[in-house]
Amino acid sequence: MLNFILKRLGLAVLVALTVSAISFSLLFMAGDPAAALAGEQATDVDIEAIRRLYGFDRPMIVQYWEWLSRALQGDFGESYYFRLPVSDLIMERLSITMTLGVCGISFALLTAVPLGVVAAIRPNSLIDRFALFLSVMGQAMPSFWFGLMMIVVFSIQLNWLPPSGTKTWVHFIMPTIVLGYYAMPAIMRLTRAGMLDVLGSDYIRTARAKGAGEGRVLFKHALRNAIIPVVSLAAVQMGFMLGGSIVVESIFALHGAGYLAWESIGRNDLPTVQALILIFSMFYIVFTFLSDVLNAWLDPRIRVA
Amino acid sequence: MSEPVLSVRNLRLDIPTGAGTLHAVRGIDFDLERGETLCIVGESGSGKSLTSLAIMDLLSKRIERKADKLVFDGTDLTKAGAKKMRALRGDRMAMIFQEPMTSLNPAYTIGDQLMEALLLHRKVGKAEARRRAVELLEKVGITGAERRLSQYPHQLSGGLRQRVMIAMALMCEPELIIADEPTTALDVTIQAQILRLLVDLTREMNVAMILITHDLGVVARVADKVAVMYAGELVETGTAKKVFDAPMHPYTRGLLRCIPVPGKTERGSELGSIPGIVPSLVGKVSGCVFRTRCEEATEACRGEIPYRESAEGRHNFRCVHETGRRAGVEEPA
Amino acid sequence: MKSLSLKCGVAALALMVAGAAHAGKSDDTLNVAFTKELENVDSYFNSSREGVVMQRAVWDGLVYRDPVTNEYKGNLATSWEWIDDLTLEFKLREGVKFHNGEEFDADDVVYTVNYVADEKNGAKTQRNVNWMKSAEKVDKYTVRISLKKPFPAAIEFLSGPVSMYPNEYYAEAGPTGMGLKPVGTGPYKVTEVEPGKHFVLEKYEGYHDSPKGQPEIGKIDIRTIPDVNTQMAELFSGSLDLIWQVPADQAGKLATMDQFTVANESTMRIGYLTLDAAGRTGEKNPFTDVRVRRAVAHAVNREALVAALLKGKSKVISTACFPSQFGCFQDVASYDYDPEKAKALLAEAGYPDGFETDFYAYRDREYAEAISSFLNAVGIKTNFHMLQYSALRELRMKGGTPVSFQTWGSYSINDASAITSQFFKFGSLDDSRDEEVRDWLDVADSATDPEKRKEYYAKALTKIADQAYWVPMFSYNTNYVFTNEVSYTPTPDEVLRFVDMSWN
Amino acid sequence: MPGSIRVFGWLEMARTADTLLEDIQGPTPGQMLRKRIFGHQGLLFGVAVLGLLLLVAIFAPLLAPHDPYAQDLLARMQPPVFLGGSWEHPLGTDHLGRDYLSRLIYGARISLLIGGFAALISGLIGTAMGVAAGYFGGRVDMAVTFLINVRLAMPVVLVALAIVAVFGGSLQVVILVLGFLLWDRFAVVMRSSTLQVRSREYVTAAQAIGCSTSRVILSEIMPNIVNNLIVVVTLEMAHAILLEAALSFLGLGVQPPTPSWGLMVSEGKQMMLFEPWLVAIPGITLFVLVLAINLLGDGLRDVTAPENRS
Repeated sequence: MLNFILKRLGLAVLVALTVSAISFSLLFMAGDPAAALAGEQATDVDIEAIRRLYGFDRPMIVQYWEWLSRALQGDFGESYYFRLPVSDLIMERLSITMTLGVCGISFALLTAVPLGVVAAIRPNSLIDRFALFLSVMGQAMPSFWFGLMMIVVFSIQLNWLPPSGTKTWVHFIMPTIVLGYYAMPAIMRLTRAGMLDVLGSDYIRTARAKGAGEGRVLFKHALRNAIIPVVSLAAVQMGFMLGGSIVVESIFALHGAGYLAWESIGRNDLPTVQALILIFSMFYIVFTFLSDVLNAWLDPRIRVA
Repeated sequence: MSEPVLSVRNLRLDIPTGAGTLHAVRGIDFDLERGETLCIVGESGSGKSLTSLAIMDLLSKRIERKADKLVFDGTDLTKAGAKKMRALRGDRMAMIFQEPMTSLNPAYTIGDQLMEALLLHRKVGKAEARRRAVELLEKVGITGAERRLSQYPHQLSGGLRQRVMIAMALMCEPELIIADEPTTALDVTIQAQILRLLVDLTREMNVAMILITHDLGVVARVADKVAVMYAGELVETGTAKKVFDAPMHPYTRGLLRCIPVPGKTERGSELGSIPGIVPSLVGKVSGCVFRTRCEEATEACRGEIPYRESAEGRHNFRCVHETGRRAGVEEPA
Repeated sequence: MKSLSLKCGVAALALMVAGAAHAGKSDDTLNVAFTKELENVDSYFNSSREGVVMQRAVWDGLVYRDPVTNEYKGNLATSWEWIDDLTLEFKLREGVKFHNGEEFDADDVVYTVNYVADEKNGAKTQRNVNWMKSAEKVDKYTVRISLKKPFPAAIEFLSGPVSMYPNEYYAEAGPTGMGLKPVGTGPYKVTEVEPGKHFVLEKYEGYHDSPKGQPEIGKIDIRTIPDVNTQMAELFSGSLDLIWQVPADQAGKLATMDQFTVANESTMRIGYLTLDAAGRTGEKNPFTDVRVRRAVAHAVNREALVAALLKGKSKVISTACFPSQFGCFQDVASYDYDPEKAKALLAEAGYPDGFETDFYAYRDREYAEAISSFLNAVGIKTNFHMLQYSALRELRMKGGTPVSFQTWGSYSINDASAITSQFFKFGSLDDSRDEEVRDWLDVADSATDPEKRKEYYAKALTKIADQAYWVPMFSYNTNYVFTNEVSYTPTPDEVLRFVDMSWN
Repeated sequence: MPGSIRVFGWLEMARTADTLLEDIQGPTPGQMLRKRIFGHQGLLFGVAVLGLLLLVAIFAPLLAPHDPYAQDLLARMQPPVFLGGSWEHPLGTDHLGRDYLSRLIYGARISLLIGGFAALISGLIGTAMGVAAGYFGGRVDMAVTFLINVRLAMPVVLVALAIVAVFGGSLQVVILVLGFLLWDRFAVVMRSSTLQVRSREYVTAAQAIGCSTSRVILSEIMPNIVNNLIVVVTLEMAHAILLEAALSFLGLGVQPPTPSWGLMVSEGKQMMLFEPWLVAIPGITLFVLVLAINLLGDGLRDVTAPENRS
């Protein structure tokens, strides 16, 4: 088990390093940072002054190593735009994105897993067809469109839900649904397929032969095994979700990290964008790593190898 | 003789399919006394497993079960609800499956799975269940039983797993064990050990057993009674000795001719085979189902087939011919 | 986090509890939306329109320009005079206190000017401050500001972007501290800052007798909501009272609804095409031919753009500046919409079948798209590129662009030097490189005699129009939409003035 | 138990295995495939809609009633016929007075082009990597797996936005960006499919008679994994189309006046609260297209690999 974890950890670090190098070089091509920093109304003199001030004239590799060594200590430099430490800026906004991500994945899991289970217990039933319908719809509906339509219906016409902001949990309902529904179909299909597979397996018959009740068979014997791949998927989806919350955050005016990333791209706020790409990647890496560990814990075939 | 532990009359299993109803199992009759071993033999797909699952009420919901009589240990299973059946399964009747590799839940320890049935059916504590689990693991010949309890199925070999399955079936000291080809999936070298273990334990504990197998050699050694199944019907039942010594049904004879039985088949004699195909069981099934492959077949085989008792008694077979042979035909040399 | 996800689960069950506190007149709080995130509330360290709005509410300058009459009035200074071409002397108002209780005097002016004028401190818009050399204290309420070179627009700048900070607090807090906890003398004090997200302003009870007038509304709650639709949704649901910079079409629809007031005002921002007359993108660039440039001017139906897209108080313009700006001479060559003439000019220039060119823009995609469509109609096939501002600016600085749609807001400085001189004096964004124009503008920018300045701006603007270096399109306007509870008359400089607002 | 012989021998000859649960007079494999295809409503729907849209895209110039680029600033945002508009513009006009139906028709070209080419590029990259990893194993496999991990760790939308922001959004840039970002699923699926096929007898046989590696891959491996490839192509095509729409929505997709559906939603969004049809019409067509492609993909998977049928 320890061996397994160390191996995964090494891989995770290597991936993180590669991603950091890619994102750094990628964004270095992103136009003249000095011009972006100076803003629309700046003159050439302003821009030249800024270029010297921030040392953009040095070789890229030098800038990368400097950035990386400081990033490892949690120092991502100062935002060109806000002139605040990037780490502070991100920490402050990350909580919203994390909240949104956790709510989104919880929503997806809480709806998709039961639906998948029920669909697997009653294949071809009305519920199964409904679940299939929902998943096909979910995969095809553009999330920005879905978000806008939700605002039109629930905020404008019914006036039930606030269209933007983060003040109370009520503000998180629509963003949670819009963010979560995209992950639903995959989770539901996997749960359904996994449950169907497991329910047809020999050890379920063994459990029944022992006189275990339906509930015990379903939840203790079947779900425990069917859920293992779902955990991996949920971790991957959570990573994608955090990285993909840009659209949702911009529609519902949530000042989270995704929105910050989008705005920072437009402002050529290099340190912020670099830090965010790295952090979003790290989320993915950490989540998949955790899911591997969790999987190992759930699945004794990996744990006790 | 006391009341049989299991009594089956006219058991039928129907499977609705797109093309019509598939009559998978028809007219099964047999009795099983306490401590007795019944071997059901037949080809794959002849309905042996379905029959055993029907007794356990573990069939898929698609399959309709009907029976004139299906009484287990005084309980009418045809009227027993799901709850009643759950109470019987694992407690009074237990089952051992063909695939030890997949029949244990990979997510739980051997101990958890062994103790489950006992904890479900008896008011015992964990410690007591654990003690019983260790006792049975030792009984099925597993060394280091204490340590095994915390192991997972994937850490055990196939033979060990099947021993665990046997221990699991015996946890609540059932009246009946159904073993569905318990050794087919195992390595040839340990098949015999496992089978001997199973037979010895059932004898020792006076448990009735239905043993489903392909292996006529096994049957010859362990069976008290034999039931030969073909295409969903019992074509011949009787004590092991009678069925082996004087097989009445042409199918049984074919079966015995096909395989060498130690002490019954002479060395050097030709292994036979039965040509022809099994008829479709969809829709109305009439006449003798074996007639398409039977060398004794006549026009009469299309009609009603009586269930005959052989002259010596306690030996039944299903054939239009009184002796299981076409009149006027000599037994081939 | 765990409890939060729990909350989300509960959320679905309790939809009916929703509905934000409907603020507004009842609790004396005006809820306003900003579209863009403000990087730093410290006005020297941001460059957006929202920053100007905050600056006018929280701080004061030495001088105040009445947005309606354009007359300069004393604010933190009571009077001023030019000692010479390079020195301005101010008498300061006595008894003014900063929001933190610090007293306002000459030391504050000296510290502020010396801090921001120093390039090393990195004030974001250097042009706003780099004309000042330093300030020195004469006595407690008298101060002199020295200029680097003659700068006629000094008073205009001092009434605009240059505002006064408390020396002791600023020395300690710096721009970052000031951004998180701003302190000024202005009509509103800042009580809450969540950078980029949310600001709360409260009426400053001790506000001095300023020409800005006294604040009436008790509390201003400003949230950043990037999407206009979301802003409108919030307006409908009652959790916003005022939005601005609303596009013309939406404003038109909102105007038809009873519960809202839509006010339209022009802004100093103008839109124009800049053409590569200098041939920076290549010697053979068609735009080096004046006939092609004039053809472009004739090809675009500017009246239709204004009538159909910009609407409101937008005007078609022909000069390379905003009409109200000092020196913005109006009597120059104007090109009417005449596609036939445009085609004829193109043919004359050797392009009877038109040509293909790259067309760049960075904002107002709708307008840019409509303009490029007009060009397509006379045979100039455009490859449309919409870039981020910084990327386009870099492109233009390095090698120029054949044709790009640009806008310029002059930073609300009511002087042609803030626009024409920015782009026609051989800077990296100068696509015409006309020495004559440059020399005239040099004279106009540094002369102290207003008449002489006007004369030379007129010369330069006349040639720019004649040569069609730029094709000026239109001036912009802004729509302010607020609930009927709010009373407000916007001014033409695109600055939202909370001090001028009251409840109906 | 020496001498015990199981009866498998003649059982196989009797060909009776599993006949109890299946109709013995079963159809031929071809009949079964046909039955599966025509019995699969999702697949039929997908094929029909996609075919229709393909025809629309090909014959756009014949079908479109107007020039999709012709603007008329005096006839902006005319409502569609079903909202009281005129038949001159059956689906109304957009914010620059261009005929909405014509733009929608030409937009089918753009969406299919983007989806098709992005899937093609990512398919080439991903298949090459996946097959190489699965076939050669060892270091190649490790390298490819590592690259897949790196790629998955990068936030797609963010990286795509950043690249498009740098290079400017044009049809080519968007196609290339999506093509270079969406190869991961191809690589994953092709890798595992190749792994499955590699050890089969016919592959070993081909290797044994001395076929070159490229020949083994092209004529022995590829034909046996192509059905999985087709399924992934459809899914990635849908993915690319949705992603392009999202990029356009954020203002960094293909550029006007190109009539991309995503761009039309983005442009219509401005007036969404007042003229919702501007968003609804391209949104629904986008939805139907992606739905059709997904159903096609799901259907193909069901039909070609019945054991995976959900």
